[in-house]
Amino acid sequence: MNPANYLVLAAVIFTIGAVGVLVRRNAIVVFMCIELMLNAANLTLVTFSRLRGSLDGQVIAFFVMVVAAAEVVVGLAIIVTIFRTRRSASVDDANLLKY
Amino acid sequence: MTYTAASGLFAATWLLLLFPLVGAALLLLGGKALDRAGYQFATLMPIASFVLAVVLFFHLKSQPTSGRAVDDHLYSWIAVGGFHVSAGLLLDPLSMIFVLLITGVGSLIHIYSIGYMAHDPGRRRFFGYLNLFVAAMLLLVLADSYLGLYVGWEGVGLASYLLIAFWQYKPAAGTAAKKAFVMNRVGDVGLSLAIMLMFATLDKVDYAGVFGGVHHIGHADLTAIALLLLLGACGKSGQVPLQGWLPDAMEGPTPVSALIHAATMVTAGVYLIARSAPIFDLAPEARLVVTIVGAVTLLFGAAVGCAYDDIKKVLAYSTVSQIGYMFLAVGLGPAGYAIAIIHLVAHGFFKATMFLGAGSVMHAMDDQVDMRRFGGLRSVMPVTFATFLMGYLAIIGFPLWSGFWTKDKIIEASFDKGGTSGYILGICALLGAGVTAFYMTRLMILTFFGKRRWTEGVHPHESPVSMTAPMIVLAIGSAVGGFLLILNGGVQHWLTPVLGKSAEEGVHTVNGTVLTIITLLVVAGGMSGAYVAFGRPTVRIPWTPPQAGAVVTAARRNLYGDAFNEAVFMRPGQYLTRFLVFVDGRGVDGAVGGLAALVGGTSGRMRRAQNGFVRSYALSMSLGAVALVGALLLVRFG
Amino acid sequence: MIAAAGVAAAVPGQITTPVIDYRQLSPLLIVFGAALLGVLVEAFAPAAARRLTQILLAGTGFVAAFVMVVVNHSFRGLVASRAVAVDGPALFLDGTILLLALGSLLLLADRSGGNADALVADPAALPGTQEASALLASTDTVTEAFPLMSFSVGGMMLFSQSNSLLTMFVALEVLSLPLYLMAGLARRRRLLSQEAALKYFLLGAFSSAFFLYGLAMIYGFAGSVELGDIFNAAANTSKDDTFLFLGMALLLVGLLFKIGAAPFQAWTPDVYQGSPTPVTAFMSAGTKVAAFGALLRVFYVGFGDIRWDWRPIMWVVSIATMVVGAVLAITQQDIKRMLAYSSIAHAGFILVGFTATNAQGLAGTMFYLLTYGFTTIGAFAIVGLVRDGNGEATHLSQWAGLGRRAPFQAAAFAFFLLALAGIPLTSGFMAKFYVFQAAINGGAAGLVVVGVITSAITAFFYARVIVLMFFAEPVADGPVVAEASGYAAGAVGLGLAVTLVLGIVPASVMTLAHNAAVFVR
Amino acid sequence: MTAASVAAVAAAAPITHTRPGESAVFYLLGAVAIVAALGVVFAKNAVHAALALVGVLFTFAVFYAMQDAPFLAAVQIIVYAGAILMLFLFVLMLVGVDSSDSLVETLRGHRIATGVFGLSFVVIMVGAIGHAITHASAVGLTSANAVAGGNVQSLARLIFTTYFWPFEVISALLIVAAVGAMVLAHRERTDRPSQPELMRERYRREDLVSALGHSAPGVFALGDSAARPALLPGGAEDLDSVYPELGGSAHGSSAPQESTP
Repeated sequence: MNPANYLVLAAVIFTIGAVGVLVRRNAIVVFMCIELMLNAANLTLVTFSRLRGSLDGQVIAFFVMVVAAAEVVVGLAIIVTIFRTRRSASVDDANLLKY
Repeated sequence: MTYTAASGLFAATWLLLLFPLVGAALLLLGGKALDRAGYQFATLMPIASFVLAVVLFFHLKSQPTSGRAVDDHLYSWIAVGGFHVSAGLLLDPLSMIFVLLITGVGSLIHIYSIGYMAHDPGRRRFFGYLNLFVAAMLLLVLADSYLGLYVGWEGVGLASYLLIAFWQYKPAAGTAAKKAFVMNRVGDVGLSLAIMLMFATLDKVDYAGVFGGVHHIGHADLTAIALLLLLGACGKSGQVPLQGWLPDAMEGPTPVSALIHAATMVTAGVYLIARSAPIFDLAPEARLVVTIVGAVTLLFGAAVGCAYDDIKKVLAYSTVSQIGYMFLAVGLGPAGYAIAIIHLVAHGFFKATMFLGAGSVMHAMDDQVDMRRFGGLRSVMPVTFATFLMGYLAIIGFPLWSGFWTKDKIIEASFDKGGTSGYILGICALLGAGVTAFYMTRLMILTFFGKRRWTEGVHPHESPVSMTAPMIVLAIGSAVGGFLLILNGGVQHWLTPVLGKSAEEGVHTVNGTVLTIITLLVVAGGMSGAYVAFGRPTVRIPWTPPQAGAVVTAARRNLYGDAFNEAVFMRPGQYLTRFLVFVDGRGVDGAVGGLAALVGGTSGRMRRAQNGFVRSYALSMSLGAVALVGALLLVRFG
Repeated sequence: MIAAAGVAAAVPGQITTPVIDYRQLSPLLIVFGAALLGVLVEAFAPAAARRLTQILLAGTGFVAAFVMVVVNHSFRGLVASRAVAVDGPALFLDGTILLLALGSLLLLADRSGGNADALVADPAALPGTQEASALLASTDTVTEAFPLMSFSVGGMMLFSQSNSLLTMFVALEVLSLPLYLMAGLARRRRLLSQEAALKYFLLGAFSSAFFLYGLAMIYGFAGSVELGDIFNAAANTSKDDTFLFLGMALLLVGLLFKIGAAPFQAWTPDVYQGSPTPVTAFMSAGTKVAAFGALLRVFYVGFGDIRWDWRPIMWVVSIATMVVGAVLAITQQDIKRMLAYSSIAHAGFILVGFTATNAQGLAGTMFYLLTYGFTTIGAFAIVGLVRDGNGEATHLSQWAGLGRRAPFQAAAFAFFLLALAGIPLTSGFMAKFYVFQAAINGGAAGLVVVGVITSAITAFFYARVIVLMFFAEPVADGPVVAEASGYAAGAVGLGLAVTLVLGIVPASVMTLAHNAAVFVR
Repeated sequence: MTAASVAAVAAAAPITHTRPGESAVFYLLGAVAIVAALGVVFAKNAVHAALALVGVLFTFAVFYAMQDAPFLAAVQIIVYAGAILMLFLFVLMLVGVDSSDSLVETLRGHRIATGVFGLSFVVIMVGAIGHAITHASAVGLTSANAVAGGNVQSLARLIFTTYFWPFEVISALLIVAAVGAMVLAHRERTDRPSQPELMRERYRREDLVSALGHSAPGVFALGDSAARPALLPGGAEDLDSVYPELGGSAHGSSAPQESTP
């Protein structure tokens, strides 16, 4: 197997995540799909790290995990707030702002 | 090309601008405290500028011819790397004439407005805007670079916009202001692109640099610059196809119509082309376009002027038409620049006279503008009548009045252009003179002669002195101005350093005397046509304009003897006029309106895409991402 | 540099401490330090004293950081293990961001027309309940917003001066997360505000995922995420550069999202409308500067050698952005939304300068960002003052006849609109002229034509608002214009002063931008 | 890249093919990962989606381990699956597990456009990546890891030298996250009345005054406790005001009361 095949897998997962963002309505699931995309990017980084023989990719992936953690905290806080107000976590329900 | 640096008295050139600017700032920012006395102060400002301008004029005149272009450098406006524009003022014979005209006529109109706006609650604001306008207009003509000119250009646009919409309670005023704004923006696009193009080709936008480097610009670029400048000029001067806003702009107070839409701002386009003479000299194709625009506009304006009953609208179309004459003249190149400027100055006088006269009439008639409801005002308002008469005789080119000296020159120069185009242009100009005589005579007859057709409860009276005095001054100007201007070829010689030597007294295509006689005959024809149609004692002017059917009925009843006349001359003329009015209203406005509607409609439709759903937004982003990736890969592998 | 430290420290397990250039990093350190102190203030200061302390702390931080930017003005180089670039554009944009942050801080602290500011008293209170309505008049406020803002400012500064894509990614998050939070803190219209926060967050996270994936691709291409290495790798044509192009496109998604360029502009109007007005001002001014700083740096430094490949794409993006912004603004009925679309159109105009890809374009872009930032802060300051019983009166119909109710405020707003329209004697004109000029010199005359035409269109809807304010009858129960407090008056005054001065005597600042327009690599 | 790393790269023989074991695991877990990712997207119940995400995270951890990234594999499981996903599940529970999505699409044309996007994006990306990696070979991390004596050590060295600045800045991010969660979720009750205020309020309400036919316990007493008897107008303690269970006297007052009937 070509060691770069991981990249193809990552691209597929990234696309699945992006599609998930577009089709799901539950904000939390949408957010999980974004996590899928971040993970796909991480897999790409780790693979490139191995292909290029430098550890920078792994370091970056590590940073991404920390960033993702912070983002999750903020994101979930926002989602919980809006859920408490609307009793709904559907992103489609939040469309007062338009046109 | 270089200009002498300003020293001595010339270093005070910037004060010309400062006076009205201070007035505007004080009145607009000063608040209610200045409601009482502010307007008097504001009136003093253009007068101060005028006095200074006269002093500067004589000082300039005392200089040797080569030293008559003085550059008053103010400060370094933009200076980065290879990008230098200085803010400066250029006082030369051309700008001097404009400064005198603007401050002179401007002062008179300020004085007139004291009476006219005496009871308006927004008087302070009005005078503030007037001052602002004068300042911007002075900057327009005094700037020493295209960028500075552009600043003034936008400034007068803004001031004119504020003044047109001044009577905010009139919905038409708002619409007219908006229309003026939009059409002017179309012109501004042309001007700003022209400036950008100059910079791109020459790295300079100041007059000295641009005119010094025109020879290095490729012909195509030069023509493009000239045509873009023309587009700008058309927008500001109400030339076809951007003429639509000017008649509508009459919704503003009458002094505004006089100041902006007759005497000064609308001539900015002529100034722009004359100022850009070195560019146009090298772009004959562009000049041809200028003449065509001028000829079409002069006929168009004159023809449409025959159709309206609104006294200010008629005067507005006559303005469009007269500026068409000036465009025609400047389009002729060195032969015509000076003539155009002379006509411009003369026009400033007589058109201001007539607008102020119209304002005086409206003032007396409770703001009535329909000429069908005037009539017989001659005896009630003798001063207004007398001054208006001066303006009238001037515009139709009655012998010895100013139009006679200036308009004839343009007709002559058009024929002198030579070739078929010369004949076509000349005949157009000649025809225009006849139509002008027709509609202006009609206006005179309907307003001042005949029976009184006033609406109930109107008691016309002569206007106060503050209004009549400026009218008298201007009327004198209209009467003798033309002659003074061409006396000894004074203005032409004066302008030669700026505009080049005009082909004076060369070989004429048509003998001068013969042409004068022909012109007079055409004018007389127009006058008598109007008399026959409206002036004879038997003619009854109905309150409502006759419809197509009504014309026939009216003709059956009153005009049996003129059946031939009507069939041959009146009816086709009426149809043509009606067609042109249609084109003016639906065609051009329709095009502009249609464009606006198209943009608006697109906007309304595109707006629906902003549907408030986060997932739709994410979808558009995703598709954008695909497009970006695809496009870049295409660049890479394509 | 991957193994640089390793070579130096021969003994495994030992690390040579990296050099920390405190002086060059001091603006960032000061701003982050102020933010940290702000968090401590939240924890330990008594409730009554917090607000003023926070304002002073943040303000002092911004001023001190600005002073340090000025002190460092002549420094050029890469610091913090080459993670941060300190060069002309970085210093210029840092200074701009700090000044804009100061203006936004004034708005955030503003309590015109009462004791309540624009931020909610208790974000957790349920909208619509009695408690929430009782809180409307409360003098309480989310004082945490001030440290959050400082964090965001730090992120913005770092975003525009990151020399490595990783630093840029972290900075992107540092600048964004506080903004997501702050978008949801409006005192009134809580539902709209929360919705804005949710939308901004989801779309922002979505776009940063693209950015990250792009980063990964670039890393795969160059083996490093440092811009200089990327430049070298891109210049070395023997490599297969598929990953470079993939990465460039994906990075663009993230950057253009932050800028608000089409087709990634959809969030802008919704978020601008829903957020508290001071926050809207802050994000429209600050984020734009930071995001353009980052875009310029990545594309001029990292991808500078292959500019002929990405330029055509940026042409299209720029045109689309100008057209979408200008055309859609025409039919807007809400003043904040209209300003949002106007900000999209301006993003397009700035992209014209960016697409010029010459030094003049760089300088023009920086100058434009400065002028636009101050004008927009001033405009939003006025928007925040116009109120009715339900808070800010942002519907356009309510602005009818405002010129008679509040002549000065209306005149100031009109002036800002004229500046946005690019009328001469305002900074907006000079800025537009500068970038368009650069674009013509850079061979993008077509863009300029579109730019001039679209700015004529934009002038139309700005004029519409002016007409409405001055030439329309006031509505019967129209909004009142709150008496501006010192803070709001300061913000408006700052906006007016900069807009006017840079319109009349722009030379000095232009020269500053011109001299600063060189990146270090 | 510096000379040192270039040298290191040159030293190691490039890997053009993975070991057969790795290939097998890759194809197996790759399929699992895709299925699980699809599960995240299409599971009707949000909790199922979360569990599917756990599956993806675990397969990724294995991939990291296989690609010489043992540290990341551990972090992936501990931080991602352990902490981040728990946060997700926690919020899901808070929001209500039963709030499952309806799978009917309400936006017109959305699903088709999404399909177009998904297909075109995956085709372009996979196509481009496939094109680029046809002849890819991996340098491998043996030499890079060896620099500081192991994967974790080398990572640490990088983090604390080359990447120290983003590392520092990330602390700001974590603080923002903590502050943000507090701002949105924490309710500070600054308006809660104090104990004495409550007591005064209680006494002001007349019905309480006579609840026992006496002053309420604690009222006018020397302390707030219900066990301290009220004071009579003369200053003596009114033992009847305290419940017997708390040490007061039984019913039947010994002293006349002035309280209103």
